[in-house]
Amino acid sequence: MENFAIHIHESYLYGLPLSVVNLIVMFGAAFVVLLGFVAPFAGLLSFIERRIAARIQCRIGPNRVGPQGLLQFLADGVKSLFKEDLIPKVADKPLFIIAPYLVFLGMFTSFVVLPFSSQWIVADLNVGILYLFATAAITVVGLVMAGWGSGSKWSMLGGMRSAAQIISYEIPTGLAALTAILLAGSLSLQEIIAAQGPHPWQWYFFDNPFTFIAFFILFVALVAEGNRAPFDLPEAETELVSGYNTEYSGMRFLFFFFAEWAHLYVLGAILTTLFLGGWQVPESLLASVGAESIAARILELVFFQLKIYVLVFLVVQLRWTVPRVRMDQMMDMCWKYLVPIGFFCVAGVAIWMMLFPDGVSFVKYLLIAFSSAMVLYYFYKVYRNFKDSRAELELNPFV
Amino acid sequence: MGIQTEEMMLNMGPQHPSTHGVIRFVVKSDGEVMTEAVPDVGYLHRSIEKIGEICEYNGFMPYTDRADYLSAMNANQGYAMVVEKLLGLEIPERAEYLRVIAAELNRIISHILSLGAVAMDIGAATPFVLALKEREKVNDLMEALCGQRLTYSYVRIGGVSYDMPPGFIERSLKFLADFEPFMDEFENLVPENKIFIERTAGVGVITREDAIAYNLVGPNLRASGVDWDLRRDMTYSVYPKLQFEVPVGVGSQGVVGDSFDRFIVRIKEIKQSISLLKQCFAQIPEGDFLGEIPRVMKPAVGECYVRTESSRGDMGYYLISDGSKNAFRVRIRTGSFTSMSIIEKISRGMMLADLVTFIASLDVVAPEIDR
Amino acid sequence: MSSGYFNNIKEATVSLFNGFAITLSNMFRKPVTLQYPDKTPRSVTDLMPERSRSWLKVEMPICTACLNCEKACPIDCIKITTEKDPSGRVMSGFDIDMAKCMYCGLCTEPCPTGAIHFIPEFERASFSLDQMISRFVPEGEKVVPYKVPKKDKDEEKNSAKEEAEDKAAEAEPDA
Amino acid sequence: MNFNNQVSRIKEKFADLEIKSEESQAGDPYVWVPANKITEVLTFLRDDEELAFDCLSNLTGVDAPPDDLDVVYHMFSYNKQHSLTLKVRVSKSKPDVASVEKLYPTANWQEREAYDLIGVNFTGHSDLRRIMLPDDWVGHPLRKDYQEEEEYRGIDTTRPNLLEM
Repeated sequence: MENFAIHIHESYLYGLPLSVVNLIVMFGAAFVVLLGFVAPFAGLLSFIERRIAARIQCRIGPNRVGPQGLLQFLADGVKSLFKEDLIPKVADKPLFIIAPYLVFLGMFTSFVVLPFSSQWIVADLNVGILYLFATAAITVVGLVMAGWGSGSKWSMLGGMRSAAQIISYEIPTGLAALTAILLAGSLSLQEIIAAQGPHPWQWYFFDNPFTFIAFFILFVALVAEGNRAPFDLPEAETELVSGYNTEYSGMRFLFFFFAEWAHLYVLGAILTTLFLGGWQVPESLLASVGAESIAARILELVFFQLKIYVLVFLVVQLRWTVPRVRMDQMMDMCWKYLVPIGFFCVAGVAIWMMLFPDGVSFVKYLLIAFSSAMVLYYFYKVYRNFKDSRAELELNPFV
Repeated sequence: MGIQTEEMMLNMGPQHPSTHGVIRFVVKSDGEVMTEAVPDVGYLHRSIEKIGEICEYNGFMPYTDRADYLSAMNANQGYAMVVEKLLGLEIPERAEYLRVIAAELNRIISHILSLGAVAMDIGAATPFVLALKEREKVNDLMEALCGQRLTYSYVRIGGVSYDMPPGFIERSLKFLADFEPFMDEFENLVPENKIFIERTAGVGVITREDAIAYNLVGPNLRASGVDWDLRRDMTYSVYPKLQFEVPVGVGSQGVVGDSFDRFIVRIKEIKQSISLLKQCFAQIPEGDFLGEIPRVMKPAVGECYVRTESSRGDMGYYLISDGSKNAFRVRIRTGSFTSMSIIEKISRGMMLADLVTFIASLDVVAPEIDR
Repeated sequence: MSSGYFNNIKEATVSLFNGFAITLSNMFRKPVTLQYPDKTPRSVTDLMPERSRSWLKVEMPICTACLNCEKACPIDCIKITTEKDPSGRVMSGFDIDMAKCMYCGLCTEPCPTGAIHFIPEFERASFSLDQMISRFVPEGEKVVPYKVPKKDKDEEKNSAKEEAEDKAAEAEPDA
Repeated sequence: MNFNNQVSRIKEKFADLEIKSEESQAGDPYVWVPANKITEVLTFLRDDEELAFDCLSNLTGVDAPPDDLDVVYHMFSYNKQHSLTLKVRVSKSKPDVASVEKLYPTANWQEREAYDLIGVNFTGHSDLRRIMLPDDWVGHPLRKDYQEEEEYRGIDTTRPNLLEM
């Protein structure tokens, strides 16, 4: 970034002091990132989610704006921009105004450390995973602020719920992530990925039974942390109207949703990085396009994205499959199930590493076989359900 | 302990996503746990009973649709029965069968919507949409039968307004054949889900004694373990000729009379309705669909109270005639009204999320409460 | 106690698995959305069943001005005005307030000729209540009521209806 | 148990009361009970083993012009599967009837409705407020002599008839 600023300074804006140019470049970059990366990206995810939800419910979903409704998010974004920005009279104005940006900030600073390919990463921090969890926790401040600042009772309940929820679920998240960290021996995301391999038996997911379980714990905990259904209690629409964002409108409202969809992506990225081998591409494939070429990087990016989108799909499907849990049940689930099992997994991995420093390939293949069998059985069930019920609606059968 | 907490008053409704219409609950809560939820109704009061005193007997029929718009057919049937009893009319058997067919189709519509709404209030949107999808098919059948999708006004005093359109039986049977696998799928998706069970089992338990004392009716009463169905025990129309079971709540996941039981009882009732419909289609005789009715309806002086099993249970029509063309007094006693009155008692000490479950599981319809 | 603990995990997993199988199978099904109004296979009006109670229409050439429909209407949304004319009794107005109408169909039943009936058309929303009034007698004109020809008493009803239909068919192009 | 048996059983118990049964020309028969004794009669109906009316199916008020009001109780028994209609008559000038809310909790709301729409005053009711209409509504709409106010809080209560314009 600094080099870029110096470059700009030297070539175009020689008359200005360097610090001002730096500032301009920083704002410019933020603007470009926001408009060119975040908005289309969150928008695209929103489109995907809406289409998946629609198809699950035998509907079509948005299909009018652009080809197959792909540009629907632009229309929604523009609409939100033009909406009246309402601030309730009783609201705590500064808090009310800052809150959405804080939530947004918390989610998008995580993108800094996400490894999109072996070289495409903004900053390969040596405490990457810690940084990820730390920034994700900033959102809770924003949510509580939004809840309190709105001056509405429903919002306050929502804010309180989200605080309790996110803080609790930090613990199982950390514990489950610890299993991968133990195996890799590093907190840096690039190193964790490098420690795994492109093939499933090299992934930490299938490394041993404990990481296998830890993956699911991390999955559940991250879903809960992102306030996604079935853990969307802070915005439970049938109970709290809309929770912490009840009083928001227009662009501020949209920022909450940016954050939600961004979290969806970050969730996939974390899981992929820690357990599914990240951007790893098989050597042979890499060699065929030239290991150092830009094509290889793109290939890595594609692999990374594919894994993420499979996980995103599962999270979206989860949302449209199960009912919401209750507050006490959610706490029960965290403290009675996820945390103890998380500890068990960490201890298990540690012992496993002591006993079998090189891993046990038999166990790996067994786990892979088990997972494949489950997936096959799953698709068999899907097929049978599909066959079983004839869901076609005939438009007025009497004509 | 040491920390002072303050009770918070929440106004849930009249516009709230989980009230399904305009009902208001004044909720006093301490954080997530409520101390009290007092229902406040009347936002949809349209004086249907007063209108009944102004309209002629036939002219009141469309208003009974509006009294309970989710099971208009059952409401129609009850009103027709009370007037017929006062007039001393005999109605043709085919008309009786047509009424029962319409009423049972309507029961399916009403129950499937209620099931979807429970799932929706608990947070699962998909079952609701899937339920509506099935409801749409029945709506199509109803539209072909009587020309409307919601407010049917199909039943007339002395019979029904139309005969079945050609091909109605085949279409209905085809729908029922498709509907049964859907119900299995629905059961797999919702009541067998662990989260759903956790959310409903043991929530909003209404004991047998309370259910009778508060005069709960229909599925809510049966879920509390009272084996009582007007169609079987105070039989009317052609129900004595039909074979069906009356599902009763057994507390399979929690306690008898909890929200889960109410949900399951409705699912079982839908299955019974399917079997009833099949029997009706097999038995329906040829004949008139509208009997001989007097040109001007002037029942003798007297009064009558007729109860029928509507989707939301025992719907009572109390009619007083003074011998003129209009009724002297019409009173509609509905299931939702008494269901609402029990909420204040049961909801003490519940969690906020459970109140939503509880209200949804009672299947109250706002216009039916207020009339 | 401990068995309940693991049982809970098992039940949750199994039910989640089943639920996922159902929702995914739904994704492969054909959507049932009807993209009203522009992308329907046929015009929606064509898809309405014959009995559909959507919009009231009166065939003035066969209206007998018997006022049965006006009497049957529970909310008085039909208003027929008749006058004495040298040629006999004529209708100077037949107005239906469709904004008030509740589509119960009680007016169509006592009609001796079937002049008042529903048509399967529903796209008649408008921005003002005045436009919702259907006036079947044009302003200033008078319509002579249709007289059912006297015939054999048993046949009367049927033939009257048939004849009325014929006449309605003839009158259609003018209307 | 049929109607006549029910009536004779009640008469046995309350020999000194004016209990008249009345069979209308069409429809259901009913029993008149003096207004001041309704609680005793209902207590007996509920607790008596033969009658065992455990459910108050319907409670409503009926205007009886010119200057009386009736309260109608439709009793029902889940055990014995029989029903009975009781009626109470009070004058409009002093429409006091004892509340039966303690015997049948469902009467709570039904009495509130009767109070709201007909104007029967249920003495001893725990929470006798209007239920359907706003608290500041004038009059009881289901009375035959009820005159609707021209407007309620500045809102017209009638809409001009478009057909007559």
